[in-house]
Amino acid sequence: MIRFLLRKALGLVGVLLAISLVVYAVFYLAPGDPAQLACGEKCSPAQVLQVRERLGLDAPVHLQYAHFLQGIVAGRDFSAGTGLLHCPAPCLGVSYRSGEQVTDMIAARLPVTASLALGAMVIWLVLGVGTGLLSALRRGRLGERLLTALTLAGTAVPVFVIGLVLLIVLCAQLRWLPFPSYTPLTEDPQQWFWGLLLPWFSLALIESAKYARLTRSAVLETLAEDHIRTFRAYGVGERRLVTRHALRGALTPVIALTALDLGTMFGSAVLTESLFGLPGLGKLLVTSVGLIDLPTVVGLTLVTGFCVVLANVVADVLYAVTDRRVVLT
Amino acid sequence: MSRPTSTPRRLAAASATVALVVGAAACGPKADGGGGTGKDAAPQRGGTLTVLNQNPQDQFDPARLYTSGGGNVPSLVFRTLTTRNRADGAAGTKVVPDLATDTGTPSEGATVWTYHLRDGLTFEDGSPITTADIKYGIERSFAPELSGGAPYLRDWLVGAADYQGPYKDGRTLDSIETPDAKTIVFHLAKPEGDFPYLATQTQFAPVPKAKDTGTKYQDHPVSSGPYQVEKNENDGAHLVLKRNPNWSAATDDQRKAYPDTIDVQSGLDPAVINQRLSAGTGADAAAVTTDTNLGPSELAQVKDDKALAARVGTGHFGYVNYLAFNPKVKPFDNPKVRQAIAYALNRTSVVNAAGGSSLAEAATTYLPAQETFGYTPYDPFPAGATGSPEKAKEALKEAGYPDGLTVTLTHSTDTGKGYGPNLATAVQDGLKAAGITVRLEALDSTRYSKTIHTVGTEPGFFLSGWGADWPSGGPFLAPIFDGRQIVTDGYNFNSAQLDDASVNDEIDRINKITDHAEAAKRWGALDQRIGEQALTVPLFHPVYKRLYGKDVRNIVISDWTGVLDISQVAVK
Amino acid sequence: MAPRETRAGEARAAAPAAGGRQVWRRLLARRTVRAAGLVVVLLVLTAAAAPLLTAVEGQDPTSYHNDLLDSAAGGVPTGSFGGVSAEHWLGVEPGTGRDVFARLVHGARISLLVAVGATLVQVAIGVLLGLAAGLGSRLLDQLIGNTTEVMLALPSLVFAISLMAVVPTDFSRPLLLTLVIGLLGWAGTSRLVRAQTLSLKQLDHVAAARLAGATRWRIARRELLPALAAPVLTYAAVLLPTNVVSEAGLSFLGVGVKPPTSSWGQMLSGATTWFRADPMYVLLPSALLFATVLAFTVLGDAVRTELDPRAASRLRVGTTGGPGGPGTTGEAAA
Amino acid sequence: MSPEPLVQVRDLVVDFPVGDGHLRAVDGVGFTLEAGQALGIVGESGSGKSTVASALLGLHRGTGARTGGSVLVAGVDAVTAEGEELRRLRGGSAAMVFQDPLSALDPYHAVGDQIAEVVRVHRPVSRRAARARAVEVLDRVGIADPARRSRSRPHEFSGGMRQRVLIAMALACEPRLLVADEPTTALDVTVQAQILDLLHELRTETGAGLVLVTHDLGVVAGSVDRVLVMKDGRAVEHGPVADVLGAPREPYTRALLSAVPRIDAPAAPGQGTGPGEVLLEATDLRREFATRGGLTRRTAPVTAVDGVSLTVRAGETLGIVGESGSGKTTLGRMLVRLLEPTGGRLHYRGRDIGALGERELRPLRRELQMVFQDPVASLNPRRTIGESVADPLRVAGERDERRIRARVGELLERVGLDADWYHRYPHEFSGGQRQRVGIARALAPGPRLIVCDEPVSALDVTTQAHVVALLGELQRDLGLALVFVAHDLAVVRQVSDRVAVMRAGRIVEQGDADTVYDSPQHPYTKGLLAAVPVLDPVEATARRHARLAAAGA
Repeated sequence: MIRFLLRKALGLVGVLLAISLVVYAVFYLAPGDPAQLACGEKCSPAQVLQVRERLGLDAPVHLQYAHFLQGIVAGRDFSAGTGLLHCPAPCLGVSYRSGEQVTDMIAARLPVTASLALGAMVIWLVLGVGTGLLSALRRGRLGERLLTALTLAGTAVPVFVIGLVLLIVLCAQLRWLPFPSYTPLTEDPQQWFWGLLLPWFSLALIESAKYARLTRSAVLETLAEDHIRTFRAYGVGERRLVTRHALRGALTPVIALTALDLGTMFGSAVLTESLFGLPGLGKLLVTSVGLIDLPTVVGLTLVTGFCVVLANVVADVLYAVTDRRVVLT
Repeated sequence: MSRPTSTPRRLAAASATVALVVGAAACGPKADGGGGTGKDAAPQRGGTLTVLNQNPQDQFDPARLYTSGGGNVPSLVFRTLTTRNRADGAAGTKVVPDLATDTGTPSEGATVWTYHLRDGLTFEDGSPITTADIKYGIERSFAPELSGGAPYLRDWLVGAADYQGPYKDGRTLDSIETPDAKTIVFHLAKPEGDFPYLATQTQFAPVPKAKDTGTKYQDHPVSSGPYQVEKNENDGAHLVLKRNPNWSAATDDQRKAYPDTIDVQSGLDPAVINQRLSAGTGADAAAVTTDTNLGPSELAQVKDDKALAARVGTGHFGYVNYLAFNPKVKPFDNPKVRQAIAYALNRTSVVNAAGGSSLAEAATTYLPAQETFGYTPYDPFPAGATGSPEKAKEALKEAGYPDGLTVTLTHSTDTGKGYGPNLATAVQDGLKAAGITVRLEALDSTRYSKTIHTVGTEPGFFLSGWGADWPSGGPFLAPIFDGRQIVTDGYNFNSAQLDDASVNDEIDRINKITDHAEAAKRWGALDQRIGEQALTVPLFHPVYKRLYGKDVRNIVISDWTGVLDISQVAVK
Repeated sequence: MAPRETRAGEARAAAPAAGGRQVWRRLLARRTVRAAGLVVVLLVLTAAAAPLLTAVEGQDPTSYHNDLLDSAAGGVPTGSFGGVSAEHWLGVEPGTGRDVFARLVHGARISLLVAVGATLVQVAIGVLLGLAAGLGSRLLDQLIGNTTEVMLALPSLVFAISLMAVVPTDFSRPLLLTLVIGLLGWAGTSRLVRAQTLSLKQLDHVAAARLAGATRWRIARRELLPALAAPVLTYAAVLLPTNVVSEAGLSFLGVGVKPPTSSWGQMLSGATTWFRADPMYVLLPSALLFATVLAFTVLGDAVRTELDPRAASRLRVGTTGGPGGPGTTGEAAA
Repeated sequence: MSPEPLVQVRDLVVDFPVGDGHLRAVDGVGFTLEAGQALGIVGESGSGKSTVASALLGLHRGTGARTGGSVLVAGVDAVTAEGEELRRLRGGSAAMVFQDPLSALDPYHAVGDQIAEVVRVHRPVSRRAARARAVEVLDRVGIADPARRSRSRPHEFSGGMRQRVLIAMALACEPRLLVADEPTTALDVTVQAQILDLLHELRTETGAGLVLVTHDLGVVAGSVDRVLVMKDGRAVEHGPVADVLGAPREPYTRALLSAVPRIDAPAAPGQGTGPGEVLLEATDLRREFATRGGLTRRTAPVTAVDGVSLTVRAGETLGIVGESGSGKTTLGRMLVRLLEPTGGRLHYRGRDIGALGERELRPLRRELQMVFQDPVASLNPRRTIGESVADPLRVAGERDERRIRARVGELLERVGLDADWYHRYPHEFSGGQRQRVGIARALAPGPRLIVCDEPVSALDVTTQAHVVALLGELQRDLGLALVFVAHDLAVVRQVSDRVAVMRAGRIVEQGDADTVYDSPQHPYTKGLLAAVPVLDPVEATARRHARLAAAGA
């Protein structure tokens, strides 16, 4: 276990290094001048030069990368005009655009994305596993087929369609739900909940389809296994067979997939966040890409990459925990 | 520059051309806007005004803000030497004194401008505002740490070209003199009759040197206006302003400041903003937007809903969307080719692509259709609303392309901007009838702006737009057509690279005129003269249609900003 | 951009299957499969015959019809159901008046082409790398494993956007979309193939091939690839609709096909705000997208059920007979 | 005899749906069983014996199978009973012990909980009481420290222990009938003996009836009172065990009995040519696997083969016998270099091949071949058998399609298949036929030595006998050296000149086959031989007593 985690930690560092390198490379190749963008289009060439110098963009790209790495390990100092701005390790740099520390920017937005992802997770688990279970039990009946088609509809429709339609119908026309907004949980839990309900559902509807299918097939698979036959032969009722034995078997892949999805969610909630105006990581990422705000983009990709890799490890561990037969190497 | 139509998910927020924050001002009962509830009851103090916006107020340092007339939200916190007149329509295009006692006294052929401060001005902490604070505010806007803002000061002030702000070595700008705490004198390198307009921008807001925290200043800038920052979350995504107890209405005849609190929520999708405004539930009943138009689909809805229609404010901001040519690229060096395109253009398609006739007025003039710019109606290539393929073919034949012609139109991938694929395909379809085949070349928005504004890479034929930093013909025509403003090693806006001595001289002559109405007439005449060369083909002037909540009253929409002025509205 | 494979699917070794023809026959015997197959065939035919179909209608996908729009109302089509008429079978597009039917059928070409192409790229890279990782040295396995991990951890959307920006604009957009989606989405396939290869490698017939002196390449080709076909095919059936949605997403973000070319994604992205004013315009591309995804998913599921013996014996009290094992007799209740 | 027998089966018919029609798995079987008695149902695969066992509990209900006739178990008709009645029958009156103890238990729950669950289905007791009952029955079946072990999950038990858990589950509700379906097939011979003894003991103790389904005649010999022999869904012969095994009336029963390899019969395998040159010589061969520890366990390499030395000469058969986990398969695979030894040396005809790379090995490959255990996995299901057999020829560079066809046809005929079957796929063949294909493939490159890894353990006895005969024949005709790896002591004796007995990676005894079998030196070999079931019921009972006495001592 310790060895497994150590090995994974080492792998994580490697993966993150690779990600940051790739991001640097892509942005180095991409057109556009961050200094010009930061300065404004009407900046004179001389001014742009000054800005470039201040942002450290005049250094060769490999040196820029080296400075970036140095910042992560040892921290860096930036000119704040009136004094020096110390950015302690792990320093991901300061935004070209706003001059804010990237770590601060990420920290400020993390709760938003986390709220979104975790809330959606609860819903998609309830919805997905419930639907999957139901369709496994009522296999072949009309209701089950309808349910299957519905969950498929979930996968098929992009979030920008489902989200907007839900918004118009539920918030604007029927007024069942308030318009989405983000209020920190610590500030007003009730408002936090209501404000995020619609984004949760939009995300969850799409995700739950996957879970419904996974649960259904896992339950059916388990039901076909020998030990189910054992309990059937001992007079255990069908309902109990499903809830106690088959569902338990389905739980392992569902839990593992949940971990993975949560990990990716941190980088992939872009469309949802943009649509509902939630100031989360995904939204910041897309904005920063447009602004060629390299430190922010690298910082965000590192954080989201970290989440994905971490989720993989967590999924592996959960897999081993929920299914003792699995060993980690 | 602000863009009229709604901007769905923008990949790149750096919009660029001109005024960024724009503000918005005001005005009220105008056209169909009618004011609705606004008219009946007298506005009262109190309540919370919610602002629902797409673009976060991600910069809130007066040195970095790029505004027209001081901006809408920023002008609640920053008072400047002068400001825009908070009045409906054309009256709102006037410049009026703010911190200063008048709009400035020019001397020496409009190269020296002198201002005096009013009495009793204080910051939010109660300390007095002095001219030294204004001088310091301008100086720090030159620091590379605080990049951004309009470029004029660097061009206009004596000795400002290489100035790097006060941070590095404590240097100050000698061309700004503060003989006493109430007087400030600006020395310009050339005559600028429009200086009072420039003095409306946030760089002219006072900044107390002792409270300056450099790049961190924007988290809580020291207020000189009726509101101060209470909360600034996620780089301006959520901004809450509350009353500044040390602001006195007696010293400020422009800002009404009825609501107690202003809650600015941004980062919202345009469709969401409009749905929220139209539903008007809860706090949204007292909500407005300063940057989001009604979308075309919502207009269809408004048409059938009288109550909703009464809550639409219509405004005009000086802006033009146009087709730009680079005559250095064949075949656009041939004026006949450019004329053929001007004849062939189907402006109805273009207007529909821009959101229909409610959101865009077909344009044949470069200058916006407002007196303050010097608008003079003309149409050098009359071809009706849908274009004239015959006249175009005629011109093509004269140009030596009797069998038609294939050209490339460059546009941005950003659907929200006025240079996106929607407009490009509308142009493309219109030219088809005249035998002009248009190939489209799309660039993502950051690359697009760099490409079209760099002399070496500028394409021959592309979509562009221009808005003024203040309502005057000068900032509208000079950057685009003044030969001395061609920039070869930076961003160039004179896309036709026109360097015509007679045009240059006329611009110089008008700049010396300090009488705005007189100058406007001359700008109008110049516009027509340039327009006949077909260096650009004007497409349309955008119209702002903005919904506001049902509890919002005292609507003021000026022609300076085209949107309702937050400093005037009341929610009680 | 690619769906994550499930562990359950990953761990399952490819099982021997009955002959291909038999599977084919059994597949065709199902009503749902026939229906799904019909949908796919229709789609492909429609896409192929797009110019013909629009010619029959008498329209083309790019011509504007300003006279059919209410300009003051934002350019909404006049007439009911988004301007449906004898000339315009499915109405016209708001804001432009372009014929919706023509744009839909032409859009099918791009959507299907890009999705199929991207799936092929994903599968090709995934199979190649997965095989290499499964058969190659430990080092190679580690290297490919790490690369896969990086690919999974990259925010693919950002990279898609950046890549689309880096490539010159005269590069064919559909091809670029295909490549970008393909290049960013192979990690799942590669993992699947690697896992399958590792478990297949344990099978005795692979050992037998080694004993026969077969080279690694020959083993991969003769013994592994045929067995990989079923799981990879199944996985591809899941990838394909996802790629349709990916194309839509990229078009939605403005980095998709070049206008005036239409694709479903581009139509959808433009349509969402029209939901209230012109519902037809939203529903049509959505419905097509849904039908496509549904059809491919049904097919994928069916193929999987037929090729996976565990699914076949599902819910039967299989009484594995004596030591003879299942397979040869009816006692296995197959 | 009580007026009503415990089990009364009359005209049982079971049809399974296959494609469009039905396949008759059981056709008119009938028998009775009194309480306290044991009935053995024997037959080869496909005979329908397991289906009969399932029918006793009505397990075909709801699967699409059609059942006819009547199956009265403790007064309940399993064919028609519904709902609560059926539930009471299952586990309450009659309990089933399944074949594969690993897959027959839920991997996710503790075994104690699983047993308790069954208890609570049939008895209105508290959770705690049910758990106590679980511990009680676990104790009864001989699980040490049952309270603690009841909290373990199935994978933490060995195969034999798992089978005991399954029996405990069957006992939980004190059923009147135990149905054991191949309860020992997956187990080693020594464990098998223990389980059979346990079943016997429980039956005498509780007075429950026992239906024992098995393919192994040796298993029934000592464990049941009556035997029912089945073939193709029909009862072929039915009678007291001594009569059926001692004096079979039906030819099928006789054939079945004669096919069973006898451990006590010294066979005279291919002594024809006599041992020739030394082909393969292993010295101190070792193989370790770097394995995976569990979540919390530390990883430590496992030694599968621990210093084995042996020689194989041309023309002789070396039998390697051992129980599961003894390392015999690993050794077999190392001998043909499918696995690389981690220690020791391996010489083939004087050349050290222990550390050769894949590329250098390739020319030698054709001389060292292998026949695999599982006839399903050892043939590529997606290629015709002809292609599989032709593979070594093609790899060797043969390009002439006609010559390949001819040679493959020859090989197929040589192993008793039809040369025209070139284009058939493996699934069209029975297990025995597939194994013949595997042999043909091994023969194709013209090897000098073939390692047979459990080549007949997956086959029915009659088939097994044929394949063993074929191997012997081939060896004689072609002068091959064979290494015969198996767990079945009788089969090994039947084919081997020399025998090596493996245990825990080491060879504990090695020598001439007759010597090892007739006068084993090592106690392990002795124990192994004593555990082998014998066909004579009297002898079997005697051995059981001997075992019990030894255990009690």
